[in-house]
Amino acid sequence: MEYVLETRDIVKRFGGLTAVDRVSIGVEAGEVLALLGDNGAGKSTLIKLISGVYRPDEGEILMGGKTVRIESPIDALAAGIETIYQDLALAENLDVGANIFLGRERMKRSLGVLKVLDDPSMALEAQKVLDRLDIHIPSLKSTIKTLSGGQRQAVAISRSIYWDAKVLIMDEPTAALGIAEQRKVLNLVRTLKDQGIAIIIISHQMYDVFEVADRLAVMRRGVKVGERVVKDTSPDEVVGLIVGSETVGKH
Amino acid sequence: MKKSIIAVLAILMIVLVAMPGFSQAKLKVLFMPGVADPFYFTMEKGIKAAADKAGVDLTVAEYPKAWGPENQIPILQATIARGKFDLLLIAPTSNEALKAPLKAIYDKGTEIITVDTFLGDGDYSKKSDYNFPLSYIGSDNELGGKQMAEQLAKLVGEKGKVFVEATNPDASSVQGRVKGFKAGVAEFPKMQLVGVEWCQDIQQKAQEQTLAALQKDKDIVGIFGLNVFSAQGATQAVINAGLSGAVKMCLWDATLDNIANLKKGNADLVLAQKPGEMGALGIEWGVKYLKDKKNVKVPKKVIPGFEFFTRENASSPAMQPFIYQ
Amino acid sequence: MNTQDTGTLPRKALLGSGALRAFIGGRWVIAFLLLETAYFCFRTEGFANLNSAQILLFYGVQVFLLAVAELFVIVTGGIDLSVGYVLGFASIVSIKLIVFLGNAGLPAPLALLLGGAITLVIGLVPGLINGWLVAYLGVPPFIATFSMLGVCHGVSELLINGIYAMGLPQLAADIGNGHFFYLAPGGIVSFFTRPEVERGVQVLEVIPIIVVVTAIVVGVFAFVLRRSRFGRHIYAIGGNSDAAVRAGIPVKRRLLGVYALSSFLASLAGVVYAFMYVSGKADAGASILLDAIAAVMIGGASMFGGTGTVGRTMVGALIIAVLELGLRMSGTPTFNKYILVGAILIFAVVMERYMPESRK
Amino acid sequence: MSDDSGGFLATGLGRSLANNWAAFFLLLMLVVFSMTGQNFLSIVNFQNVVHLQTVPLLLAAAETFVIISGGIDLSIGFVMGLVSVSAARLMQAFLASGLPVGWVIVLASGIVLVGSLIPGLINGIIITRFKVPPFIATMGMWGIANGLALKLCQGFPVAGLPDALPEMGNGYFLYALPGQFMSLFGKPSWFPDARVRELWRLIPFSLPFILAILAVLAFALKRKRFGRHTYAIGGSMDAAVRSGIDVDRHVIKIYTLSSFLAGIAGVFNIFQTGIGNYTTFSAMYELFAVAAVIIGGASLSGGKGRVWSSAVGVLVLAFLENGLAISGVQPFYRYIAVGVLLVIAVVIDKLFPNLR
Repeated sequence: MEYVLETRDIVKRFGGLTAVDRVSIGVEAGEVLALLGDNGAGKSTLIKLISGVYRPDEGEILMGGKTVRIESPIDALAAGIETIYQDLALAENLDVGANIFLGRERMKRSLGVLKVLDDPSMALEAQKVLDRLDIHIPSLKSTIKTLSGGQRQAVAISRSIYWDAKVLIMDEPTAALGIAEQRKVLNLVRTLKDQGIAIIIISHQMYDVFEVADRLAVMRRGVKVGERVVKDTSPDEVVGLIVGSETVGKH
Repeated sequence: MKKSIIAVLAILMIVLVAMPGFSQAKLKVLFMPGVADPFYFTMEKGIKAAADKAGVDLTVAEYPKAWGPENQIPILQATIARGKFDLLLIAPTSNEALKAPLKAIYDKGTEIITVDTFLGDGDYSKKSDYNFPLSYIGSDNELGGKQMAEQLAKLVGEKGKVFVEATNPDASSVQGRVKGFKAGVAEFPKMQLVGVEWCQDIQQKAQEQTLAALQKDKDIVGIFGLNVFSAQGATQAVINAGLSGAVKMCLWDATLDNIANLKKGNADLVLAQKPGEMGALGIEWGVKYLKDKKNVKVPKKVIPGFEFFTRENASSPAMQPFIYQ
Repeated sequence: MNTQDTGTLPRKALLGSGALRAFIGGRWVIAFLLLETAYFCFRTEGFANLNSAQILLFYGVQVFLLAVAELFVIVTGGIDLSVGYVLGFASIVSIKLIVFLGNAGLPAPLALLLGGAITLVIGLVPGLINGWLVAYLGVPPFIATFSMLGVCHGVSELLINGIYAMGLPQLAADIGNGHFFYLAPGGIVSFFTRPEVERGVQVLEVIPIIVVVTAIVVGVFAFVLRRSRFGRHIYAIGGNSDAAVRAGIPVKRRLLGVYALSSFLASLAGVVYAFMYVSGKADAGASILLDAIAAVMIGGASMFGGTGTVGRTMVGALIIAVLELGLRMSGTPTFNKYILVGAILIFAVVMERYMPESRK
Repeated sequence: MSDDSGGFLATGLGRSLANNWAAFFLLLMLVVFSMTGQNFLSIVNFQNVVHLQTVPLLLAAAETFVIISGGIDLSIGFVMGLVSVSAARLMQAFLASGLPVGWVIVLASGIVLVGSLIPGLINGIIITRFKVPPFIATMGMWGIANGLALKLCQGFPVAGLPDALPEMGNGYFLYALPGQFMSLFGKPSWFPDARVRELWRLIPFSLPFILAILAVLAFALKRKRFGRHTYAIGGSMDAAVRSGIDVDRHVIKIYTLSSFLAGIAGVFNIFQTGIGNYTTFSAMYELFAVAAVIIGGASLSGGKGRVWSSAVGVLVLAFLENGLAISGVQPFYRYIAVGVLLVIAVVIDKLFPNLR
């Protein structure tokens, strides 16, 4: 099957340090790829390259087999790549609808001339997408500040989905959540997968990975050191890859 | 939210008619000072004494915290709104900005006397859009500046470098003093004005600037300190530099501090305006006119003149009333 | 800017349930204003009438405009210390321009219009520089705008060389101090110009022209903040600037816009100053900067950005204005005003912390 | 902001240049002004500048601690005015009650210095207990202190204080005529006024006074736990809390110290001028103190700054003003120069983020 998103030999350097060194990964539609690695392995940098926060020094990014230029977050969004960062990137002072439409607000004409924010229609659309994902939030009028961690995560995910993401990148989606909320989020990931979205998850939680991921890629010191199909591997082997221990590293 | 705001505005804007509280027989007088400083505090004292004597009902408006029409006019309007006044004594903080509001107050029937500062060019005897006040009672700042130059020239033997420490360049009275002083110095060919600095009513700044000037021109022989803060700061700078006595100091405004420095030998001449007398004259002429509008003719300009404090007369009882306190 | 606050609040039930707290949090400012107004109405002779209300609004216009300017900047999490001196700068520039245009042979109305308009354009410059420093060079807003304060002060004084800027045509004063209509006894109504009546006859003046102009401008900016995409974006920037970047909002351009807008409003206040006081000077707005910031804060905006509305900022400004007028008319010494404003300011922020509104 | 850690910055010279650019700039300024301004380069001028900067130095030191902790204190300028006026009022009262002059001065100064702890204490409590941002809390105190000061002095600088005050405040250790005589603590009484310009006066009392205070503060900041905690709080509030620092208590201490230093400045102000001064509106002492601290290399986001660097920041501003004045530059250009300088300071700080 063809990759929806693919990186080829992508490189990013900071001064003398090579944070990402000729990494190639790819993810298919309806597939969950887990990206693993210790702190400082280069996962976050790789994600930021894909989502346009950084520009690669070498290599290329492909969408549906064609090279795309991603030089800013807007380019990435335009290409259908949505990223949910660990901090969720929600404006806590705004309500759910405003957040889902942040940066891409819906406008309407008032009195025939003035273009104004169309809050009612944004709220309506927000409700639709929340329903689609089976998420319940007491009041769409309440600001993000008043929501729980899981609800926030759900809002962040809804935002990505609303914009017809082809690829969804999630950075530590379950960190800092209670057990029940973790479950909900993982269920949500499955729902998304069933809807044919390609998903990349960064996680430290081995349980999550084996629960939802189809494949996994491991990075160490900027280099991709291994790639496995989840059902053919074990947590022990993966940990070995992550820490780079010799005994389990040979496969 | 919105409704509440509208409610507030409604309360403020609509109805509630003023209580017509001006039926007393006593004349009502309002004093509107220029800025909170010893000069106007002293003026208030003179006004109070004269008002008691004349048996009029005096209101003193809040003192503006800084010089300028944007500070004074709102206070004036707020105070005027308390009721109708028969006479207004005011030191306008701008000779342009006060024209319109004062004309409106005049049109409502209040007589106006400007004290210390004036409208337009201060000449109310000719036809103009600002000739409605009864009179201008105050110092001639330009003349005062000129006289200071002449006195300073005498003190330094009519030769050498002199310096002016001034305050806020945006005030017309200050400009008048500087202009007069410059003209005065120009009359002595061997004297040279080496600089004018503006301390913005910050004494510390006046001190720094004067010290820098003394450093730039080590042979400065005389300094004119142009208002309370500039004079006090400049004097302190000369003391700091150890040049008391060697640099002649002419100070404008007879504050306690300036007089004390005069007695100690740190200053040589202090000009006292007569704020108390200005105020008292304002009350006297105003009341006289109000009591007999037909027959009393108020002079359009009253200039009480200055008093000069020197070390010799500083302690004499006759001079004590001229100290601001 | 101030990071000393990142800890969470002690969520003790200070006053019952969260809902009650949120209810009070949203409304105490208005209640306070009503009570304050009522207090002065009963206590101070002459306070409760149309004239006083007009004085309150008329002499408040500069504070209202600067408060809106400051609100926009504060919503993004910044601060603009330069507005006071931008006001002064604009008052001088407008007069210089109008006098120049008048001398060049333009009729007065045209000179006023053109001079005012050009000033507003020039007035964008300090803001654009502020915005450039803050957004593109990463200079903290406090420093960038304090520097601009100094620069505007210096340039202003150089322009006037230490003397008032003066010489506006009479028309300027007529507009600046004019009212929409006047009622004289005997049913005489006159629009825009005061009717010629005998001295001493009371003429009722209704609604200063400048208050209407200010109200319109404030209304427009309330709309911009609440209903436009630009407004939504600056809330987002103040709420979470990282999120705003990642959502594809052009944060730097928006910041540039916000500071330019702040400076524009300050210049407008300066032009209004010139018309009201027919003179211009460097420190014309220096003493109201803090009133403006205080109004925004009392209105419930957060120093850290992301919250605040024009409506509540106006309520904050009115609280200060009513207090000032009330004290003045009761003959209470002014010094109390500073103490009271200081205390209200702190109180307001404490209230905001303990009883935050659930909505923005 | 910048990612490269190599190049010029890596060299020792580059590093120390960027680290202490304000000091280098100060030196450069001294050199330039020595050429452009006649009489700029002289012991007397330098002494004068430093003497007159005693108050700004104290305020900048106060602001240094606050800014390192990530806060800001806008109230110090008016706290200084309030302290100065209250001290003067107290002195008047004590003098009237017939106390000997020495006691009057000591007692009044002592009382107001203790009193000067109060505004800071209140600031600190409001900031920590009620979670009010420092900017607002101290702005409120700004208004309150200003109102109280004006109330106390009724808008008059308070005069009629003992002559001993300005004599002490403006005295020098050494008076000398080179090659002829030297005298300590005072001008010889026989020395004729006419020759006063030839007299050398060296080491103002204020110099060791301010040096001692700055040294103590610098020591406390650099070597004591108090200073370490201050940096920790400014660097990361969370980390400070988690590592067991009683952050609230410490923040209260910092604001109290800040207001106490403003109190010292207020008392010194009386010694320097001989009268009790309220702070005028246009003075903006607190803003210039913040500016000096920033020029000295501190950052408004906290965690960075040094007492001596802030002192250098004060001197940069002072010599800029002094040098331009002596070089005969029209006064109004100086406001502009200060503004531009301040921006340069921050931009330099941004370009070299990994310093200190």
